[in-house]
Amino acid sequence: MNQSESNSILENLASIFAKTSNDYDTLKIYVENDEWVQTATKLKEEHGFVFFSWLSAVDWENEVSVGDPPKEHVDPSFEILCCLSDVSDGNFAILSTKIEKTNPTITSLIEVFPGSNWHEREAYEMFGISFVGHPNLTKLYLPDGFEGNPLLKSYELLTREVKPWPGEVDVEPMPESDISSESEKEK
Amino acid sequence: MSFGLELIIKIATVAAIAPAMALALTIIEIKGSAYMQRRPGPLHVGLRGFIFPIAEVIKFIQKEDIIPTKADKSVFKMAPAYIFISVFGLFVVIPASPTLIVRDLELGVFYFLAISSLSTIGVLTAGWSSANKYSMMGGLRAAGQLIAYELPLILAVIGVVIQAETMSLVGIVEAQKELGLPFIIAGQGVAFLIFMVAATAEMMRVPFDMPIGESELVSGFLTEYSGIRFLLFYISEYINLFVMCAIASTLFLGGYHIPFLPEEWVNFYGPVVLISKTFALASVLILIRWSFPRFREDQLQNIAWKILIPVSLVNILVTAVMKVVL
Amino acid sequence: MPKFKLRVPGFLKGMLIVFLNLFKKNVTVNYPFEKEKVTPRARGVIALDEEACTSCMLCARQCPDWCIYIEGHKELQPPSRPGGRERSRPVLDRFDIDYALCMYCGICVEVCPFDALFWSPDYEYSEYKMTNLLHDKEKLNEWLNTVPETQPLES
Amino acid sequence: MTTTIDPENLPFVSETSVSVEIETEGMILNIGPQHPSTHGVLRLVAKVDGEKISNVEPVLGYMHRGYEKLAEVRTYPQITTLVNRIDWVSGFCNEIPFIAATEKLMEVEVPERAKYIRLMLTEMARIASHFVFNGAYPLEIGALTPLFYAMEDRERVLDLIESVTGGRFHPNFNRIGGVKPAAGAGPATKKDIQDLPAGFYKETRDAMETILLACDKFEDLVGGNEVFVARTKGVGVLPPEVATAYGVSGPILRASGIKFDLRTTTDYLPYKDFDYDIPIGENGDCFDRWFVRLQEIRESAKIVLQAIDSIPSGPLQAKVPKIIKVPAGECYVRAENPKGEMGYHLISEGGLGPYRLKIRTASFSNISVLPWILEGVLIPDLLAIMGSFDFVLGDVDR
Repeated sequence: MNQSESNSILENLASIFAKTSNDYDTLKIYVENDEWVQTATKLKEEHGFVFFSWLSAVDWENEVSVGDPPKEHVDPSFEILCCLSDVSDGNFAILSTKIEKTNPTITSLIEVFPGSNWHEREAYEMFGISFVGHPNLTKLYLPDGFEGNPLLKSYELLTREVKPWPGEVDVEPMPESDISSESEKEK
Repeated sequence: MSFGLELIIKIATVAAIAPAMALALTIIEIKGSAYMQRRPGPLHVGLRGFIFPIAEVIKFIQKEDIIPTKADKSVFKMAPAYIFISVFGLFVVIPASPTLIVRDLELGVFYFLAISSLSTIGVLTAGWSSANKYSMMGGLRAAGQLIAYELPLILAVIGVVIQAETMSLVGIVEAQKELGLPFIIAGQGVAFLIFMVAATAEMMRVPFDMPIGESELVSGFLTEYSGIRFLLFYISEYINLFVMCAIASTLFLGGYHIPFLPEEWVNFYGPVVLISKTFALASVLILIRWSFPRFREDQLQNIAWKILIPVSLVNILVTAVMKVVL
Repeated sequence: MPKFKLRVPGFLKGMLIVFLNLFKKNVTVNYPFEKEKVTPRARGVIALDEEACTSCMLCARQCPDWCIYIEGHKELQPPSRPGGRERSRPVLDRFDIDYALCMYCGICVEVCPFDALFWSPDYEYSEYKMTNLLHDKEKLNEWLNTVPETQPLES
Repeated sequence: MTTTIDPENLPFVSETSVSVEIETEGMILNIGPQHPSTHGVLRLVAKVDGEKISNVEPVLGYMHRGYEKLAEVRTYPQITTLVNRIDWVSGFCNEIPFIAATEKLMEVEVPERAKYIRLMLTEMARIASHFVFNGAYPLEIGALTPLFYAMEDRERVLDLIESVTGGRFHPNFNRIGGVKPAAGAGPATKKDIQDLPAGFYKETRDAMETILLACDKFEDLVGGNEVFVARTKGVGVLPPEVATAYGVSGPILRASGIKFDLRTTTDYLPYKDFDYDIPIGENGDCFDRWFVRLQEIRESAKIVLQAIDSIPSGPLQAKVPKIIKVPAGECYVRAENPKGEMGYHLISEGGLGPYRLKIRTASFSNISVLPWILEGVLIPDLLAIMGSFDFVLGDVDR
């Protein structure tokens, strides 16, 4: 987004809210999870952020069974992101709040944005976050008999475990010993 | 010749002509629609695809004839028969020339209208008995549509009957011969349009093919049919197309009569003229089929009740007044 | 009521368009008998140049679908200059690409540092059984001669 | 509940309104995953009363491939090949926001020529995607021939894309830092850096001319047809505030009267150098949604023509390390996909692959408004409205 041109709106947004960060043209507003709904309504009414873009979550974990772990230590928690945008010149802001993993619940945005219905159901089935006040919090994508929350970092990808990685096989060393030491180095 | 022998000969000719005409129309429809869509249509069947309908008939005959378990067996089996009978019955009154006709009934038009409404029963029973939600909806839609379009069909024909003062189809053609002009020009143009619109709806062709709406009802009341039963439906659809166009050309375009040809040879050029007029009308219907979307249910009924029927009543009024005045 | 202006009713124009198309030439290609000209850059199949391959395993590691299986060993090569030391040269034993898994992304062709893998626009190699889609290096070598030369470029 | 008629002042018989509610219990009609017009494997459980639908509950997940989980186990180049399979009808447009997000995090400056080529191929993919809609939508309503004309014009555009990138649906032509530099990375091929094939400009100009003619033909064949207008005018009206509340974006939002196109606010593609206008509809019904997409084809064809005349020459890819490691950071980039707003929220922790990649697809939000809009609608209209939403199941289920 060429936020630099229309940064007047974003400037006063940054001033109003306590903790915001605006690097790589992405305005992020950090919110406590009990003000989650009020901030959304405030953005919607006062600042014209009427477009509900998306809502999702991030599973911050240190030891991960999939991909590579975060660089510096991070306290394990869920970060819920909700992106709102206005429909005039395309500014958007991402609301973010952190909830612990012990009881992952947060109030649902369904009254402010009816569109968040499916996004919350997806976050519920993928991360196990329950949204208070959601009309029918059931599985959206996954079949009914499916247990576990796939997008958690602790949930491994079965196919990658079962099949050996073809890149594992290496060029066997030469039968004579002296050459083999040199090929070990160059691998 | 005894009556029995004559009857057998006539039935044999009708039994030969009807499927032949249906196959010819199928060829026009399939190859014509293919070229309209700039694709060659069936090619590898033989003669570059032109014997495709015969291949299709054989294909359907040797296909397995599935009857759904929950279906209402007896009704399911009988359904195609009703449509086939009603469509074959119409051949009785089509005159290929003053003598070349199965039976020149005095009430030819009345007979034609009565028999053509028989197919509604076939469609309804087919829809109901295949125990499938989509075909039941297709059947109900078909019933609503066929009954709604019966009325404009009848009212359109009354105008012709008033102008020709006879109900027998040969008489109507003779009336057009004396008048020198086919009825479509001599006052019944509007009735011709109403007749064609109502006939398209009777045949359930686009833009009135709600009962077989492929994009919604998968294929309406035909969903559960396969094998030879589907073939009966398929063939009777095209015979119905031929018959309706034949009767339309008899009533409005002067049937087997062409003004400047000599009278004596009518037995020879009569059928050719009738068939050429019918095929012309049918190809117009085919062109309409491939360039129109489908009406919605309530729009379909609105057209029948709110537009076609009032206009046909006005047409009858005008014809009657003109009859008295002229 | 919107102003009812007299104009050719829309559906007649539509019917005219469909009717005129009746006489235009068909656009379809009758596949088994006429073949469509394939652009030289089409990504039909991956061809392998066996001599160039030093089995460095880069392509097998970068492949997202894990569908390249390579086995090789090292061999002593007679010295290029008289009196020089024998060089050990990696020799390819097995280089299979499983085309049932391959998604034609082309990462292996790009990442190969020795120009052993090339794209060729040949697309007629379908099989009756899926397991036959696992092609070994001889088959991949055959495709090498279907690889087109580099085409002229835009300015 | 029966009406009691007292005998003294017996109303005229025809005026007795029979207010006896005929007790009809609705039927659950399963417009199932296997249905001719659900654009793929979407299942609608509709409670039907006669022809009228009381409520519709879409059941998703038949096409769920778990892209966000797959993205966490792949490196950045591998994700670009994965990502253009989300909305396979417009393959090229899915890669752009992801590549732009990684380039933003890596602060890589993409050369001008690569930006122009990306823009041209995006607009061509938009034309191809809108032609699929142009062909398939009249099919929903019953007209059979427009599909063949639409596919014929679309082949022209796909052949052009294939002559440049090598793939028709999944071009996989974008690299981080620019466009695919060469057929191979080896010493032999390094010399002949690949660029647009010879004769590409002339072919594209002819193709765009024929496409502009095809649009007028479609306007007469489909838009002019009174039956099509009767079936789509005033059907499925989507008011603007409901559209924004549900996050409906793209041609559907513009058809509801909101002039909002992400192309005007993108900074990683040079849309500012071209003049094109953004078509909007008045009352947001199916006809407007169809007409907005038809005009967008014309605008895209104009953009491609202007892009050909003003394309600069120069390198195709910026200096990018061989093993791509994106520095830690977080960024959300969104682009104007043919179906609507497609965005990638990329969280990278400096590893070979992203820590978390949230993929915001257009059709997912576009469909979430279906239960609202399909209340009390006839079954034939259900298809007209669903068809006008032009969704692709890969986009919905990710």
